[in-house]
Amino acid sequence: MSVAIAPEERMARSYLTDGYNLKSWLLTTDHKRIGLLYMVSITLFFFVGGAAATILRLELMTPKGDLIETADAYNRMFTLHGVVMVWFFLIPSIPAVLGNFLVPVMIGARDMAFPKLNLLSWYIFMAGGIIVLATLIAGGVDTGWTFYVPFSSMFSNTFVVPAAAGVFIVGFSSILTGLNIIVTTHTMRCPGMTWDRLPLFVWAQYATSLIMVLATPVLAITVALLAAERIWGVGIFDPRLGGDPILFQHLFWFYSHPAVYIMILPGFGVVSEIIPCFARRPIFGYKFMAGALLAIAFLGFIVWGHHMFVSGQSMYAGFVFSIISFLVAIPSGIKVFNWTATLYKGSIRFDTPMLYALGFIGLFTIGGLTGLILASLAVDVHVHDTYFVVAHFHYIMVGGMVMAYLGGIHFWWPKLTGRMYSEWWGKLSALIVFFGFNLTFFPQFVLGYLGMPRRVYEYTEDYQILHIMSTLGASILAVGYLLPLSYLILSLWFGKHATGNPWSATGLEWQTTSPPPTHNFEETPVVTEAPYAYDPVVAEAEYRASLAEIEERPRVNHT
Amino acid sequence: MSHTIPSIRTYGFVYLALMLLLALTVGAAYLNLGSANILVALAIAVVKVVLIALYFMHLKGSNRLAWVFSAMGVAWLALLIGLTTLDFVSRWPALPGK
Amino acid sequence: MSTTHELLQEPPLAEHFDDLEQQHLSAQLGMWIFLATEALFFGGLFCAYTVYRRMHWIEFVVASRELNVAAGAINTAVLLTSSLTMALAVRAAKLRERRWLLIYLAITIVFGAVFLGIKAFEWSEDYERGLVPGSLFTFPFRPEFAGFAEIFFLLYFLMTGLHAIHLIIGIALVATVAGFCARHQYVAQGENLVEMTGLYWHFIDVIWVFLYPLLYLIDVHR
Amino acid sequence: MAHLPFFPEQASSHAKDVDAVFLAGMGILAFFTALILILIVTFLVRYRRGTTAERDNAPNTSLRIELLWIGIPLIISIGMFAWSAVVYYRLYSPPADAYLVDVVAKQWMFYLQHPEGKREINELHVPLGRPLRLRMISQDVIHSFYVPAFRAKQDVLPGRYTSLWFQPTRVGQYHLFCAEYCGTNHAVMRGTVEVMEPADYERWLGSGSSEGSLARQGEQLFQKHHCGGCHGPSQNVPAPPLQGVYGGRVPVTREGDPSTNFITADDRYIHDSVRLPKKEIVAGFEPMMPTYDQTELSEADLLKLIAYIKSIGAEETSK
Repeated sequence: MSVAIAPEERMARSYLTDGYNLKSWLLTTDHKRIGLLYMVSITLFFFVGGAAATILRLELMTPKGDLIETADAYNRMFTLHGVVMVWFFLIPSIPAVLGNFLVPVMIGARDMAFPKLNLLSWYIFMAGGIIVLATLIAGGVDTGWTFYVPFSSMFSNTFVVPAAAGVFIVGFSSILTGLNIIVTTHTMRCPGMTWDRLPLFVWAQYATSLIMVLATPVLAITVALLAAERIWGVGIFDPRLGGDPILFQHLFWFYSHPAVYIMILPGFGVVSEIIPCFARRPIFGYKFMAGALLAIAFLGFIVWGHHMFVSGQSMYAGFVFSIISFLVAIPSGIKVFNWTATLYKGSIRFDTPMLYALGFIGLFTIGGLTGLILASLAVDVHVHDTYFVVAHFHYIMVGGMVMAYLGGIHFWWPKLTGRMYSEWWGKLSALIVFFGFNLTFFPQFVLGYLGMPRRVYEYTEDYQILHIMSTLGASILAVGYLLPLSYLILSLWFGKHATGNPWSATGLEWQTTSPPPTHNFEETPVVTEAPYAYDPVVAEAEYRASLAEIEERPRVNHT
Repeated sequence: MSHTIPSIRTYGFVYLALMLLLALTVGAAYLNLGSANILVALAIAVVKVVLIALYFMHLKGSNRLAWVFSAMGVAWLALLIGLTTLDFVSRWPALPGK
Repeated sequence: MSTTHELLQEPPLAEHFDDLEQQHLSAQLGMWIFLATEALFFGGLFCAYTVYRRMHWIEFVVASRELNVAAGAINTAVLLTSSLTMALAVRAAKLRERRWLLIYLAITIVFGAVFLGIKAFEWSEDYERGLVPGSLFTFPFRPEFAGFAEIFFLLYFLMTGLHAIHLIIGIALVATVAGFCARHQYVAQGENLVEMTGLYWHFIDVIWVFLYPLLYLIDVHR
Repeated sequence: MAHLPFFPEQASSHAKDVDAVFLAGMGILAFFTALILILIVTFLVRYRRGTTAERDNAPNTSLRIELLWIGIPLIISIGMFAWSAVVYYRLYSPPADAYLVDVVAKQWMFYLQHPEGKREINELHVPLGRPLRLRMISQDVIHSFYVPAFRAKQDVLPGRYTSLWFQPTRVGQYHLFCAEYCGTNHAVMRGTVEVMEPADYERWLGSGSSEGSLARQGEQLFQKHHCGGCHGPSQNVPAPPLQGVYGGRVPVTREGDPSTNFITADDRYIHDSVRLPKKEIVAGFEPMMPTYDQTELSEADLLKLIAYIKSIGAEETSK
């Protein structure tokens, strides 16, 4: 069904070849190019944060601080890891890269609702990024990515205000991306694309954008108040003046817990696209899956108190936040069960995106259920601020989000670049990432329950064995992440040319050529049927036919 | 556009209503209603805001999506303030431990 | 004004929209979502205000009494009037009356400036009376409440300061839109611009409608 | 310190309950992860491309199954919540007769003082079996008093008392950590909690120099800061008498608020009366008390004063 044009000729008319000079890239309002601009910048930030992570892990191999002599340098290193990874990789990654690129194409639109705002969002992201990188190079911040008061406002003598300014600015970038995606989804769907025919990826981007738009402003005001307190020395959170540091924590976590759902919801969207395509089965319970996305987006806003069970928050507020945190697990459970049910009676292929998606389901289940253990009040008292929490959120962010991001990049790579990546290398790196990840973070659950606190560069000797296992895993994970970087870049020149629909998937983005032309479609498509119209029986018949066809072909010795 | 354009007279009436409500706000503040003072002041402010939103901001004739998003802004604000004050309010029952 | 030389002609419809209605709805939705983010941006301060008002009730009462209630009332009236003229400007834009549009926009800017003037006067008065939080804060009237009253004045200056910044941005926005409409022939985008600037202006007025009673009229009847 | 590779020592009364909740949670995790794993692996093997499994009319949606995996997790969640909330509530309500030790956290060390006047830094000696309540406050940033073996942790806040209680049930030395990031040397802000037989504990208590009990040191401070000038019998300036005030109900008026409401004179009230004297003024008195910030009266000394006021409260309960 894909448009049969010669690959070279198709490349000539795609959005990539629509102007080569720097100006055509830096002043583009084409949502696809902005998606690529974001991909390059967040990959840069990912490896900055990743380098910091490897140094942290190497340092923690020994109980005494020896790789990084001073505690202060270690504190600045883990703050760098936190700030860069949270705001400059995890939050923008799928919404700004895959979301920007795919949402208009998936709903049959020519571009985002506000193309100029979309470009402005990338410039704001880079402005915030440069400020934060400059601060980190000039000396960094030693408050941790949470900037807890009164340490960050009165006792830390590092560059807290510039870092706060960088975070303040980058917040607006995700507000603009969110606003763009919401308005595009509402007003620019092509004829026939009703809400119950929207691909679940678009549903996930829509739910994520709601959170981005409604949570980020509170981060902006919190960080602004912190900067005001440091600049004018007048404390809105200063206990001496009657202020309350707990209020800072409330305002900070009102943003930061929804932020972790900004990170994971797009991952759900990507997996909900990959699993049906490679199992050749329509998604199980489409309405429940879309409803679960919106339920998580809403419930995510009223659970932030579970970060503060032992911080002096009242006991009754603890009860309320704990019960709601338990309720958030229900929609996540629906999603995992529905993905599993989609595999039933399918015709399953094990390409790289599928490996990443299956890895995501497993690791997200462990991450999610340890979240439940953390939400139970009694256990949280013991494991709060220990490595158990570190392991929990890395299972969700690295095990869930990064695996889904890599799966999505591999699944849509032919659409983004018109080239196919090498399947063998893809599968190998997926397995390395899965193995390396588990070896890194599973020991940290045990460390956490043994009571090792977070953010320490020295620890008592009896924890050392687990730290060595974790560092070993981290080095494997580092290799696992460098592999895709290399073979994906190489595929830009040496990869086979991709057809319009290499996976024979059913989304609108697979009906146009890959890479798509500047305005996505020759003529605006009309949608007639429900999404995910896959049929495993047909897939089996085609597979058997292709096997038979390979048998009859005469033995030609390939050069 | 989709909806009729209100006449200058309606805008005039809305403006007068707003001015009266302003006078009411200041007047009510000088009455000693005890703890009800804040509720009265907020109620009048809400009426003024609804008037501005309906007429001046054209919520009246516009797409119900605009209603949804304006309501969500206010609802999320209520979530933030509500649950935060829940903590500060329920902090003082003198449990021996606290 | 610019009737002499030929007005610039701009395609009414941006190329990625299908029709004017879709473009207007997108602009309106985008603006309302942006206003929701602004509401939550101020929301952080309203949350701090609510919490501290409950924790330090007496200090808020005593400190609020030092504010100039009359100036606040006049300011509210000025801002409401500017909202009226802004609404009339949007109406004129829709009816394609360019002259009236530019007149109303000019009046709105003037009222905005008057508001900032009164605000600046109030702040300078507070400055002399030693009410600016920080090292200069003395609160001479009831020195025993100096500690917590500083939190009230910090919230007062943060809220009104943030509001004033938004008002300055609003005035700049209205000025540029007036410039755009003066030079350009009437197109849907021109009207959209005026309508969206109007929404932003009314939002600033809405914030002040809440700020005034919360800051100035806490417990004035005593 | 022989212990299971996965659990720290269970050295406090409620450690077992916390471990039970944790094990239940891990059990649920293991069950669901195994369930998902087995289902996925069987589906992958049975329905991989090229197998001759029967694939037609697979269901796309079914309300019954969806409600099934909404209902069951809901019930489990509510059960887990209720059980952990009960254990949490017990953690937050110490027995009335708990032995009281004061903890003052400052940047990068815990300073502890016993009622008998003994002072320790990063060390806490407690007798076996006696419930112990810690009254904690910080002099600078937020710290967190964390003893993994007791499964007990509570942030220590500047400007407000927080408390934590546990009942040691096993003799030995256990780690004491600061769990909330508090600056450069957060990692070395560590210590040990030693649970001793009651006999050894008495001997330890007796040893070392002792400047008398906390209450007596409080009395010396009371004289040193001339508190007696106003609060004592000489009364050259009218100030509320402090005899028998601790724990009682104090009528407090707040300016601008006609009604007088009663508050209990607990640690928080005395701490705030010293640090922020104008906050709650005793009915019938002028707001004349000077404020004492941390330079004039350190948190540790303030805790001694509270112990002293508590002691004179107990003697004369005639009021």
